[in-house]
Amino acid sequence: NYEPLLSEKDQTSVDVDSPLPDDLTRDDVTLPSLEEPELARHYVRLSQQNYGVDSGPYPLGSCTMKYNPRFTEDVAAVDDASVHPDRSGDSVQGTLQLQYDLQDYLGRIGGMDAVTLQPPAGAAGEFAGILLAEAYHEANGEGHRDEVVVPDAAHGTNFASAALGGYDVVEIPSGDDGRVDIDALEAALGENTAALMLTNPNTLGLFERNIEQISEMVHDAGGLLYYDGANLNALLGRARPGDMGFDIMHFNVHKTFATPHGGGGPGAGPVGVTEDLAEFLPDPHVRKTESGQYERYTPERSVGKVHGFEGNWLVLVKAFAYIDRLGDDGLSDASAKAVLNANYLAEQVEYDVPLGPFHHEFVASAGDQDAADVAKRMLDYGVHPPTTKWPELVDEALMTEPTEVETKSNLDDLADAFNAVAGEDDETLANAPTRTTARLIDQTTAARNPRLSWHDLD
Amino acid sequence: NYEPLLSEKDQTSVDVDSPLPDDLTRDDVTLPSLEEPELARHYVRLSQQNYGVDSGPYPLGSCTMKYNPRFTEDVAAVDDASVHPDRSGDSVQGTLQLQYDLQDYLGRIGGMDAVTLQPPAGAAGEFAGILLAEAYHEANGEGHRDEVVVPDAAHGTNFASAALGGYDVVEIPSGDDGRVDIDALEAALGENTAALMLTNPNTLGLFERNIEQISEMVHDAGGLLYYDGANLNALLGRARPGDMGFDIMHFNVHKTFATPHGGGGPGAGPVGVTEDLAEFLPDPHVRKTESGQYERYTPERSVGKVHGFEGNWLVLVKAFAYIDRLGDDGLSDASAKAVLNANYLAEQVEYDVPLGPFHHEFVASAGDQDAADVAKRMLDYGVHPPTTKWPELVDEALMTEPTEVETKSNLDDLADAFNAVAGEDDETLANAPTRTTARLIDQTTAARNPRLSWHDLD
Amino acid sequence: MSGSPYAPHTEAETDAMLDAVGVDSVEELFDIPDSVRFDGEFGIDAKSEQAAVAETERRLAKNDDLAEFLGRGHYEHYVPSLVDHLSQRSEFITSYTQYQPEVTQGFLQVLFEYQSLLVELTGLGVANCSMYDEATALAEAALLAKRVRATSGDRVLVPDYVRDGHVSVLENYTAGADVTVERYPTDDGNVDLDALADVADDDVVLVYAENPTTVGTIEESLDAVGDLADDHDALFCLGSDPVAMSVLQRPADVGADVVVGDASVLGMPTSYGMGLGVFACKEEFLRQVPGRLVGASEDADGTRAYTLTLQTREQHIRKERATSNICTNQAWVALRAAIHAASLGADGLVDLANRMVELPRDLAARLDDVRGVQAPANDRHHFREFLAHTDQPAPAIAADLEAEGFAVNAVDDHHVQICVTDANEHATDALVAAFEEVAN
Amino acid sequence: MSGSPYAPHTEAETDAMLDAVGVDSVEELFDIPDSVRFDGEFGIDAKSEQAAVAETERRLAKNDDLAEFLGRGHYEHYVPSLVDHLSQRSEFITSYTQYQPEVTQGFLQVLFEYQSLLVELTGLGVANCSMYDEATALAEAALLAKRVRATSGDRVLVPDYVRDGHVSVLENYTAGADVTVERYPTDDGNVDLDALADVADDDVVLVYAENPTTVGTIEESLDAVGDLADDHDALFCLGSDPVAMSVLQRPADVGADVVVGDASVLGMPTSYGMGLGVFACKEEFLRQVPGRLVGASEDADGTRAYTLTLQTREQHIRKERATSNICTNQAWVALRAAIHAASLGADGLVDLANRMVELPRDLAARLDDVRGVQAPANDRHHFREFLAHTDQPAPAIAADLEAEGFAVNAVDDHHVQICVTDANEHATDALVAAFEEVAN
Repeated sequence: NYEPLLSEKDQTSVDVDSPLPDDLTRDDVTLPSLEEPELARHYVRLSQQNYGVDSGPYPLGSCTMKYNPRFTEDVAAVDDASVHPDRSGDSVQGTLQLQYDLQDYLGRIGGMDAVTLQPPAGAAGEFAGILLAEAYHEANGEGHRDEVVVPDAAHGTNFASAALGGYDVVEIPSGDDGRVDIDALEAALGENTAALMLTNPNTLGLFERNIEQISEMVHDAGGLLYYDGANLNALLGRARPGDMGFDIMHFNVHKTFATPHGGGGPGAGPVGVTEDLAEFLPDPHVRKTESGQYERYTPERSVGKVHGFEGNWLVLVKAFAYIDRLGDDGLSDASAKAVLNANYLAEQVEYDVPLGPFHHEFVASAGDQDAADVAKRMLDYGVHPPTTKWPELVDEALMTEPTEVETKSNLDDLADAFNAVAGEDDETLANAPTRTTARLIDQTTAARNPRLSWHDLD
Repeated sequence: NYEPLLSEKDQTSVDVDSPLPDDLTRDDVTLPSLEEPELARHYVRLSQQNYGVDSGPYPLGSCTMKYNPRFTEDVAAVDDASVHPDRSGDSVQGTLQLQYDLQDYLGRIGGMDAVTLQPPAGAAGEFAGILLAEAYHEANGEGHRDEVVVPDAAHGTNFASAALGGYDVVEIPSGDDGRVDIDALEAALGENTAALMLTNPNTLGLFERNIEQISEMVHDAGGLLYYDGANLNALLGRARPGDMGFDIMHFNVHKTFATPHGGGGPGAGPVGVTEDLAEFLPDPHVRKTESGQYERYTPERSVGKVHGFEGNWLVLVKAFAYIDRLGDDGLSDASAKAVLNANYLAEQVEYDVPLGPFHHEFVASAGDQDAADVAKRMLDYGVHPPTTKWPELVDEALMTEPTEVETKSNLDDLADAFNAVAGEDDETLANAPTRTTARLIDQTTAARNPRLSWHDLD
Repeated sequence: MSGSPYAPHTEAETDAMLDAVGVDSVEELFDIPDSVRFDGEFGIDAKSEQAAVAETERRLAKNDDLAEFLGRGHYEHYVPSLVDHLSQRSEFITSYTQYQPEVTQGFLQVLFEYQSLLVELTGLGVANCSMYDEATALAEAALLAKRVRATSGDRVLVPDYVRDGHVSVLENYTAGADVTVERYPTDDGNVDLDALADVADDDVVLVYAENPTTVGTIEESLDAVGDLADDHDALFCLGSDPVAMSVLQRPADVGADVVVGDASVLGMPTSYGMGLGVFACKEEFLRQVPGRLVGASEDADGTRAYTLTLQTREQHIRKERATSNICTNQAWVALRAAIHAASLGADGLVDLANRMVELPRDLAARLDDVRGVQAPANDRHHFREFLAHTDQPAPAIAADLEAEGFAVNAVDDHHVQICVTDANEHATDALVAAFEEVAN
Repeated sequence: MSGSPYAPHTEAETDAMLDAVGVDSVEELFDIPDSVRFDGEFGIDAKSEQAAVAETERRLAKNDDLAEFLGRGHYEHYVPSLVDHLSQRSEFITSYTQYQPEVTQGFLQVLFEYQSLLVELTGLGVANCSMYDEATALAEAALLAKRVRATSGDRVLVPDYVRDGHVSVLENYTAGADVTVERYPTDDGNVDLDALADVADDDVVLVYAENPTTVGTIEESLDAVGDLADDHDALFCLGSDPVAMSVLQRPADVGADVVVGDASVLGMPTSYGMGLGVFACKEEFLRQVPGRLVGASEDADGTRAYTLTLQTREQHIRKERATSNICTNQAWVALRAAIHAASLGADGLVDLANRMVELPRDLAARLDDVRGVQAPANDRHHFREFLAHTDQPAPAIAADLEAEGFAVNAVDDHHVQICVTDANEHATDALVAAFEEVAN
């Protein structure tokens, strides 16, 4: 099954002969130079060695691997979507209207007053949110606030985004029920608190029932409440971050609104804020004039830019089309079925599933088995395994998010895979996978002797 | 690996409730009704159980399985290509121009005076040619000619198309050199001869060196010479049927001009004729007026129609784009490399390869092995096998056409597959294939107990 | 650029291969007498992909952008995006006929499912993988009738509403079998049963009717047509399509022996008439069916597997005694139709078909309100399309509408035919407005 | 329609699942206090796929159809059809980060090949899988410099030709690390070495320059910039792109420690600024690299296999001590760029780059002949684009050209910037003619 590297098929050295003076050019360049038939085969074969949502269940917790409807690819591919960011606003009214309408849709869905589309990914959205919080405090003469509070079960990006903004991260432990420990939060909050970053439902799939109290505590301390939108698929039409007291939130359109994950990206991470924070939004923002035109403008106290241009525009087009197709009913049903699927699957899985009740995902415990080995063995059953060993609150965690797209029958099959592995011995697990394109891959050698390009190979 | 039938995943019965009176409607309809995520997976998985040119070598003799450049799909997909055949000529000048220009290109490539694009496949082209020959003889008061001569090695469609036209087929044996036996031809020709149908190079890959003599003989007998274009990929820029004396020819655009074979079609089978036959071409034909407009017209003594509308139009668009991209140089090079590849591979294969010299394909003999078993075993080596057991002139024939798209390295690998199988015993062959999606499939049961829809399954 | 961009040999490789073959140049391999060697040029310039795309699109862009209300055998419904994305997958589009079923299970299963769809919709026992289009499928039906009929006979009867072009195809295909094609009259867009009874005799091998008809009417007495054919030991062939069949009377229930039609109403955009010939018939005619058939079987492991079957009917084995000369067919179009049908599901198909009853009814009513227009011209139920009588000459109306941006069919001096589906529904208001302008 | 078309449960299935879970309705599963329950509506109507497509396209169609001669960091080259067809394959586009390498070898190998392309073009030892775009990649370079520099320091120097927006991103990303971004002067579109030397000191952690620059000039003394950075123990970061790097001086040869840029020049159409951030650096900085890295390894059978590696640098493991907060990146854009580069091959890349030298040279010469225009404004070699001096106010020229159907960038009172590539080359004649109309 091994498909050779392009460089193993051909390496062509070309002496650079250019209209430029020699001292401004390189001598040569060496790259594979294959004709189209061989290239088509190369990438077709490689694609067949890759598991995607269209291959089968992909219950990777926290990643919301939904089906990506293909019509959104078509609308993103129309010529009119392909314009240059330096075009005058007058000449791209279509693009500006779509931006405006998507800002509006997201505002309604999140219960926020204003939304920027610029952040190119969820983590970039978090960072934009941190910048907004900082600008807000600075503007209020509270520039001394230098701490961001983050629960221990939060996504790694929360910590990293706060740190990127120059904040000290104050990590608080979760309570026994897997939710925010109110006492720990109380202890962590103070005059230096800039914000609390929270996911709700959290990474265990649990709703933070005390969200109103939390909101009051954070606001009383003078901090802002930030919503990590990674798990928004659990709440559509049932609750809105804005209504829970969040001041800033990001949306992961590649999760909640089914834009493709593309092997790791691109996503898009729009950020919504309450009215108080709108004047700080990134530059440019889009508004509608009284005459019904759309125009870009720089918010009065804008934090500036978080992306060189306008973010991952074509991804945003796909998200708009998805939201517009589903509408209220579809979005609400998506959450309903996502939550039902997670709960149903949790019932069928024989591994211990502590805590609950769950929304869109649950975290099972592999118990005496190594969760990473469980995952490898699940590959042999033809499904993608859950996220493993995280959050650490659950021993040997198997963080499972089936999303709304799986049928009951698929969930039953998936449960069978879990349960089959649950009954297997450690040796079987350690030798897995055996039925995949590649057998178990040696991670240690990869890291100890990094070979990161074909130049590094013999 | 078994992917269930759609009907095994779901069967939904719907009572038909319609705005029509009940007596004009059916009672119910029962069909699988799955949502898009499951459908996407179904067809993605099925596609992965299918071997195509993009999977690897596909040296299926006589089928010219070339690489299909994808840009031709894009031009066939533009909105302007999608018009209704009942549109007025004035309103579809673009379509008419493309038709006209493709008629012109094909005429130049084949050395013919006029070309119709209407036949939707090669066999349909043959049949159109038969109709043209009949109309021609009829018009010349020679309606009594009721025989079509066909060499034994010809494609099965030649026989069937002549028979469909109501002709008696006179089959002539090939000579020992694999070419037309001049004496047998002489004996077959006579006052009832309507036409000789010939492939050149023939199905053994051999050029009919006596083509001029053959042409003279057929024409002297009052018959017409028909060229089966299946093997035209061997001659581009080297020889033209029109120059060899052929009166009628068809083109297989899905072979010579790389439009995709699509799992069995659609193809397109344009037919070229000499000036004498142009007035009989199917209705409508496209011409250019003195003012530079394009118009449809009915040729004076048209045979009428061979397709309800204008044939497989979108396939023709792809063929035009391919020809236009390659131009003289590319087309000529395609033939050069196709012929080189066939000759090179013939050298590397250890099976006996009688006859020669070859053009675009060669026929090896599996000797003591069963050619069909050889093919099954080749599947285990990850390649598509050649056409087998045909033409019957060669014992246990392996009719092999690598086309121009294979690299030397691919040909070497392909030869290795041939040669590995050549060294294997009958039992290994009889048990093959073992590494494919399905193992050897029971043909006898399929034919004896036909189950042709999911309604026939238990 | 020189050479084909899709012939991957480097010069070194070419040289090595020539060496191995034992010649100095590729030209030596062409065993062609000098006297027939071509030393001219085609005069076609090689182009980059970018230029080739631009050249083709430049030509096509000369087509006027009209809202089409054209039907008469070639229709457009909205094609779900999934159809394009899945049918364009390399493994499907770059493969050929499934001569090696062990590595082509995917396409075989799709074709088996396509056959099953047609078996369900027609109620007949057998459906093949495809013919080219409705016209050639009808021709093959006539030839099958000629072959299977107990006694000799040479007449095929088709209603007068059938397109001239389709009749021409039918005549061309059947002339070799000495079949005569005759048209029989209709009454207000339906078969005129009395007239048909008058012309029918025991020399008839096949009676054809359509539902819906080429003029958009729904036939109301098909069972009587079937009975009449049966009385003369003739086959009854019904023309329809998979959308219509999902609500109209099931062909088997009205006595159809063969069903033909065009299934490209599913899966394809308007494509200048590119088709997907439906061919379904009673199981008793199985061994006389033209074209390819996929059957279920088992592989050596006992797993369900699919394969082309009953190939002895076909030209590559039976040659001049084959049931048809067809080889390359419309498999990929069948794949697209199958995906479209699967996307719709049972409910979606029925809903779509019901809209195809409502849309022409509503549009006809609106046009009937336009001065100078009476619609529908036939007092029948309609499917997708209808005739409208125009007081002004129909060709002038059609020309005027074209100038306004609409394409309709002028079928005779005072009738235009209007086809409306989900694909052009959005333009009906504008069409009615244009009629107001041009019709009186 | 009710419900999501992509949530496949039948009512019966839903009921069975509710039973299994032990609740009567899905709503019971939402563990949300009433006080924060949302009982309103978004006010977004559900639509068919057909209607949703139409609604999005209707909006976008309001964009004017202009021939764009815009560049300044976002460029378009003709993208081979193969890129679309292959990158749209389900297995690629519907997968995510390769946390399970055993079933994602395909994408990993593509990313490994993408990294290799950049290693070849930059001459540096390490390239990552992608950053978001050039601006964020530059910001990450500054942060890396801050981390790896032997002594403390907080100044980052960027040339004055860099876009304001890019500088804003850089400032935002580095403010948290107490870095100050300062601009240094240029001379006729190239780094002013003397001016740079004047402002450089040992407090500088990174010196940035571009080749080609944002204004299209080719830098002529990059090695001196590299030396100057080196003298102050600062890192030298070069901005470029894969097309330019295939002919311009190899970054490693001019002393670049880090290369950033936007590789979406390959594989992507104009996309409103959507990017593909290049990040390559010397091997010595490997453990400080931001973002994902794919490495070669072996599987249990000893077969070559690929995997994400050195993940302990990343946020999901290292949290606030990660080298970057990036998680979701631009992998699919990298796939597209890799396919485009492979389609071009070495020759094709060099040819394309050479045209990017010739096209602006030729267009500038033609515009220079237009009364009221002097082009190029800089006495330098150019790549893709150039500044032209206009006697009339540049904003008025740009507005007038827009009315004529062309988009150009007015960069100050009397300079417009013109970008010309293989994608808009066909419109240059018309552009020159339009300049003749509006420039004097």
